[in-house]
Amino acid sequence: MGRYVVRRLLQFIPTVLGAIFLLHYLTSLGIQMTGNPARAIFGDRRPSEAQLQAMSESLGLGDKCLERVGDPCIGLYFDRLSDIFLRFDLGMNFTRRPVTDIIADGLSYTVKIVIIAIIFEILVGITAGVLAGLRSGNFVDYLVKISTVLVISVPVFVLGFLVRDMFLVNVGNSVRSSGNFPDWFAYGLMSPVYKPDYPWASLIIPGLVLGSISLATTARLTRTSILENVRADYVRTGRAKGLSEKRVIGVHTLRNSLIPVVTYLGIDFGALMGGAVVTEGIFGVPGIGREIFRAIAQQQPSVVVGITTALVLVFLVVNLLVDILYAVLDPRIRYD
Amino acid sequence: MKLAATVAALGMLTAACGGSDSDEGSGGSDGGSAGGDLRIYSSEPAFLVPSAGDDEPSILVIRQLYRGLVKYNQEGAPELDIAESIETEDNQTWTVTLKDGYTFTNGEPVDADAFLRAWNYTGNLANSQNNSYFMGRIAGFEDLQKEGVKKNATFSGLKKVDDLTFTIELTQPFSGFESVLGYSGFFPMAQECIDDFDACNKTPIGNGPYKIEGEWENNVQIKLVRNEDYAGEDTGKPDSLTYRIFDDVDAAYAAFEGGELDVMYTVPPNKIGELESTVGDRLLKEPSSSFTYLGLPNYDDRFQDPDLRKALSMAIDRQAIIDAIFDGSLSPATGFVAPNFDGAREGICEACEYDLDAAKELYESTDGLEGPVELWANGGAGHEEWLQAVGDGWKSAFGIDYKLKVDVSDFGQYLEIADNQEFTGPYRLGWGPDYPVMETYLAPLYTTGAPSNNSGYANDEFDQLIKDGDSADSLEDAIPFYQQAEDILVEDMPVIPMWWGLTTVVWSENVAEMVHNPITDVDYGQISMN
Amino acid sequence: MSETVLETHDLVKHFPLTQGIVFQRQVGAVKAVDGVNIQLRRGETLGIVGESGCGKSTLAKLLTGLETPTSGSIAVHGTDLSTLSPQQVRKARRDIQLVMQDPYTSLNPRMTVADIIGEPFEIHADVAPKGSRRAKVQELIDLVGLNPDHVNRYPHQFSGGQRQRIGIARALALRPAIIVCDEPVSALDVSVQAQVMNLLERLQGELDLSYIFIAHDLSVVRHIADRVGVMYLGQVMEIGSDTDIYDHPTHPYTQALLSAVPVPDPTLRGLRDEIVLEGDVPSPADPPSGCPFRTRCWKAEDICAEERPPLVERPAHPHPSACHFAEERDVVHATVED
Amino acid sequence: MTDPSSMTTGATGTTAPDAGAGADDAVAASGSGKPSSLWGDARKRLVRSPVFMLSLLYLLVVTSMAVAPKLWTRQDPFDCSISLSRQPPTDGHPFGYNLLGCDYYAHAIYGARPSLSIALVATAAVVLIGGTIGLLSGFFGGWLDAILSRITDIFLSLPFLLGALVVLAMVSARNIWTVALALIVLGWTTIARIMRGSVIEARNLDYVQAARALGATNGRIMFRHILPNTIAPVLVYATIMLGSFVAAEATLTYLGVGLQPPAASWGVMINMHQVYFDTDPWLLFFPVGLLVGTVLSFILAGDALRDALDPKLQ
Repeated sequence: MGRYVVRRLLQFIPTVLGAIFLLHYLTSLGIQMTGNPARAIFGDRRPSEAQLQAMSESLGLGDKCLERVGDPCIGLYFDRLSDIFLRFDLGMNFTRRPVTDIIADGLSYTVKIVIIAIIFEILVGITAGVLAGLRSGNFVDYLVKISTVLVISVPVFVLGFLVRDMFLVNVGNSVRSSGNFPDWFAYGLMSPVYKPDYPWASLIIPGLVLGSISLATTARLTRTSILENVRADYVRTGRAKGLSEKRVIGVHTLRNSLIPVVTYLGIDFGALMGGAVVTEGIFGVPGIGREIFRAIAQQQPSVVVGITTALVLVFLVVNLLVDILYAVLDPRIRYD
Repeated sequence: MKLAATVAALGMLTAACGGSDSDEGSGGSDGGSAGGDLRIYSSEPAFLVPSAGDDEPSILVIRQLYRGLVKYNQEGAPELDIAESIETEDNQTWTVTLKDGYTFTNGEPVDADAFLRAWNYTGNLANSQNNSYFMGRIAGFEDLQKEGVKKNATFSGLKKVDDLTFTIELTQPFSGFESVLGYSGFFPMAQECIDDFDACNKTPIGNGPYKIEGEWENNVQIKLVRNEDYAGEDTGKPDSLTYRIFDDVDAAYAAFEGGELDVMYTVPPNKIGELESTVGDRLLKEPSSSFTYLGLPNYDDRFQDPDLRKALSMAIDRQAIIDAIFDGSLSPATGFVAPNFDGAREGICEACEYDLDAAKELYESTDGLEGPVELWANGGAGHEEWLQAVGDGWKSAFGIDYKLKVDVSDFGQYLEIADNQEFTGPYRLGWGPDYPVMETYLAPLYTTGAPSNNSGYANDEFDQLIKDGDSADSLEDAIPFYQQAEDILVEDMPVIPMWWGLTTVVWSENVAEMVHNPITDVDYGQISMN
Repeated sequence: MSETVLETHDLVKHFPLTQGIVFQRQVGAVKAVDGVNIQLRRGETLGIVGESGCGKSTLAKLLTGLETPTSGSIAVHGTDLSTLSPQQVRKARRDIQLVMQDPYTSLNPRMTVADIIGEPFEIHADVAPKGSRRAKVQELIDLVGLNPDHVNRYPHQFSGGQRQRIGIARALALRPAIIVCDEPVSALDVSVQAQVMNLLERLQGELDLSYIFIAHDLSVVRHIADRVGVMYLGQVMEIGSDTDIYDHPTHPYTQALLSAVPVPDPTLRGLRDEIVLEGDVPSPADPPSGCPFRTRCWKAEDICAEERPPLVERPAHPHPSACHFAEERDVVHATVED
Repeated sequence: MTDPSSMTTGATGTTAPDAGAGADDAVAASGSGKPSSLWGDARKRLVRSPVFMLSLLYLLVVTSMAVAPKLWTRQDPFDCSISLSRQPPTDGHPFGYNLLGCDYYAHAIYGARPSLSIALVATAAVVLIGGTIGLLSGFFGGWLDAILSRITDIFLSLPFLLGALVVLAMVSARNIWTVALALIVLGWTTIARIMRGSVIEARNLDYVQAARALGATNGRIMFRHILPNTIAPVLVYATIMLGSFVAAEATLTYLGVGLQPPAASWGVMINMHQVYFDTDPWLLFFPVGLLVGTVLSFILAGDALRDALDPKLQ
């Protein structure tokens, strides 16, 4: 197991370096094709050559390779790498805020709503999937199937709007004015936007909205997996030797069915961090998603590369944990 | 990012809008905020340091943290603040004397050095401060903006006389300079702030009625508390100001509706209609100074004829577009200077009135245009709709087809196209004033070769009138010159003025008295609460 | 004695075992085939028997070119394949075709019977001109006894035996001299087994084929083979005519194998000389030194650990046997002691 | 948003559908003359599935809008009058007018084309690119697989939406091709993974070995033997992907980096009118309805296809 973890960690190196290069190349190409993003800082007032140059230098956009379309800016790439890994310096954004600070501040919010989303998927998605799988073909099954597919089809920003404006504002206001509810509920959980006073409660609903997209997939995957497993020989054997239904389902079927679901949740972690861009905007969550969205729009290469690298690392570590979790779920898997 | 500076307009007085509690709509108040904490909508400021903050959200915080030589009264006129006196003989050399007793929150005195060091720092290219542009009139600016300038280089035009006195020499006489000094870019800075810019940006060291509590929680909130050591008279009224930061204005509006905010400056346009019925008089609407125009490429042969330019302008039904697309949240332009600026004259631009028949007639007298006309805007910024409406109007009036060129969504790239005069048809651009003098709408946009003259318009007579105005004895004397210059624009129509923005503020029942300054917008520190 | 059509010389196939976190280094090898010398004569059937994992299938893959040997050589009609250009090898390979074990998986489910049987002609376009292919396919279908109307059907519409006939027809398409049958009947019902075996025998006569017939079932091999080789841990332990092997086995391993064949006559059960081997088959990654069988052999002595017994004919035993102590012992024929 | 990668493992559950599709001897005995194939069987099952047929019908309707909008409306979607802005539905204008006073029904019809084109172009390219990479990677293994798998890992580790945003920031221009490009750059990995898995499974199957023994070239083995037997799970996933790309276009447009007016995609329509949800909900209702219907149909059709091709359910 130790060897396996070490090997996986070593495999991170090319993936992370590759991801950084990819982002570096795309952002550089963007600047090469659309021009110096520092120009936008001056707005309607045309800056002098010297002013633009000074601003570019101070933002790390001074390299001449950024003017040659197609130049991979290898020198800049290695500068970036040595800054990141040797000096732990991810550069600054256009308002001279260190990217490390941005990540330190924003990542916790994003990870929080992603965790809420994942817990939601696990609790509700897996339960729904198990129910549908065990009662395959009956009403519950169809209900789960139809509702999940419907949720999948509605764009998350439409869902987010409805939840925020209809539920949290309108229903929320009557909850708040009734005075019958505790503050954490009325002013925290039911707050239409993130609220610093209730750092967890006010993130629950955004987390649920974020999780709702993948909820459907989790449920469907669990259902399929359960269906496959209830037909497996070992389940029949278990029944035949007189194990209680609870034990057959709870221990044997579920444990084996969860393996693909767990893989999916690992990969989904990455998708959710990306999807948070939308949810964070709708619910005013000061997470990393909005920050990177702005950085992409304004072409701030340091921020894009820095934040995405952080997200990639989180994604890789989560998936490593998922793989280790495999060993717990499936004793056949041995890592060496 | 909103980049245009906001030193807003002179004119309409808007004070003391009392809040009544007769209205429903904005929910119950959060436990125990009344009287103490004012919760304010803000988007993320760029900087909390005067030398760098040039965007609206930054300035709205900086103005509570810092005070400068001059402030604006409710008529929009400059009034002395920290300055004891500001005197000049020739509009070129100005002598400033400071009031004694002001200090920064770290104990440093607010003296002549505090101003000079701030301006030298701002104007020096090596520091890349966003407000350096505003230092451009001070003598020696050119030298400070040369490549390779030393970090400690200073303006040749700034001289300290004693601890509380200094002189400013301008490159050219400018009668409106005192007004300019009220802009937050001219506020003083402590030495500690210049020594560690980043720390000062995170935990500002100010000299204003409020000081920061804790530090700037980026993207979350900025909490200010009353500065008990503030020497000025206009001490803060609320115990604390909490700027809650939102990235998305719709999310902020949901927060306001849910009772999370007390003041919301800038309401999403489509909500204005709804607000009028729900909050009644807790809503303020007034024309702002932000100017949107449709530039015409004067450098292009097809757009050389002023009559054609006028005809195009007359075929645009501004009011209908505003009503349909902006829920009436803008006011149609009838001149080239914001209507609330001193010297502005309503309705001087006849060609800005919608008149289909006159437009057709005038158009017939010209060579006309060959379609499709390419209409430019930076993409993804919400200009596509109204530009289409403009094109639809021309299509029905003149029968010329149009094509939207909105595929440049990178604003920097769009501005570069503007800089290089590469627009192939009418293009959308905006303008915000730099200081409350009508000249700010004229000189930068239309003088020959000016930095923001993207249309390539050139008229010697116009240039001379601007110069005459700048060197007039006083602002009052200058205005006639500026007005004559504007008359030339009305005749030549180098760009098509579209509309002026609308300032909208809505507040909750927690607010007893709203205070809005025509130039600096909402003065959060002077708001009284229930 | 007729000509030798296929011959291997010290044929070896090792699969490397690697270890390492970043740079994989070789730490050993699975010795699947470890020095095999066989000859196949024209018109002959050479049976190869052995337990599973002894290297039979790898041998089949080496012979049909699915694996490349680690060392040693394969000669077809006296020509060493390793001396030929790739183009020539491709041509020479036509002469050796393969019939696979599982008729359910060896036919592409997306192709019709005609496509499957005709595929060899498409691969080796020079064998049959385009126009003649259809007729040739029909001919092959006739030859293996399938209904010619079924050419446009898909494999899943056939029974196992029929599918194996399709597999055989495919192998025959290029008119090979040699067919390697890798357990061709082990996946079939016993009644169907016989039909397929009979078909193979009939085809051998009609087409002058030579077979390498690999099986783990000794009785099947005895039925069809002219000569039999016994494999253990990648090596041939004993080789000889079917009577040599079945009636006069000299290698202890062969004797043990034969003694395990079930006796059909219940009255004779328990009467014959049964040899029960102790222990498991050693790992082919770490085979014993000297004679690979010594760890389970009741005759083993010190020399067995030191010296690998060559596969040679020994005095008094006219067929080759790789045992230092080769000695005949009848384990098949039960003797009723009365 | 509905992220294509959110369906990742959903489709991988389907293995090479032929494994164990073995018929009993009884099958051969019944001598009905008609040949039947796996796809043939699947077709029969699909025709009997009401969900699939309804989805297909809906998709045909939407496709006909995209291909021949004039079949559905005579109105010119760009014949607008600002004075009619946001007028509610009336006779002859069943969807009312949009913000610019254009006929909203015509917009909805014409909006099908960009929405579907992007999804179709992106899916086709993703299947082609991801399929090729997965095929090469799975078939040849070794160092090629190592390199391609690492590259796949890199793209897979980037959050889908963020990656698409970066690509779109790079090109600046916003049209069907650039939006599709962003979806392609980030979308191919899943297909590559599915394909690679199936190919590795198929590579060692007996019939592939048999072809190899016959002397078949790599190309022949890949295209004649491996591809036909591995394409099914890819196609199932591609169907679902079509749906999620339709939704992804809307999401990118919502974020301001998708198509821009005057292009009339459903995403643009939703984006332009979402703020009027309180006052004029129908402006949102129609494009969202069409969009949800399309996404739903693609997903349900993909589901039905998967069930029809799944040997375990037969």
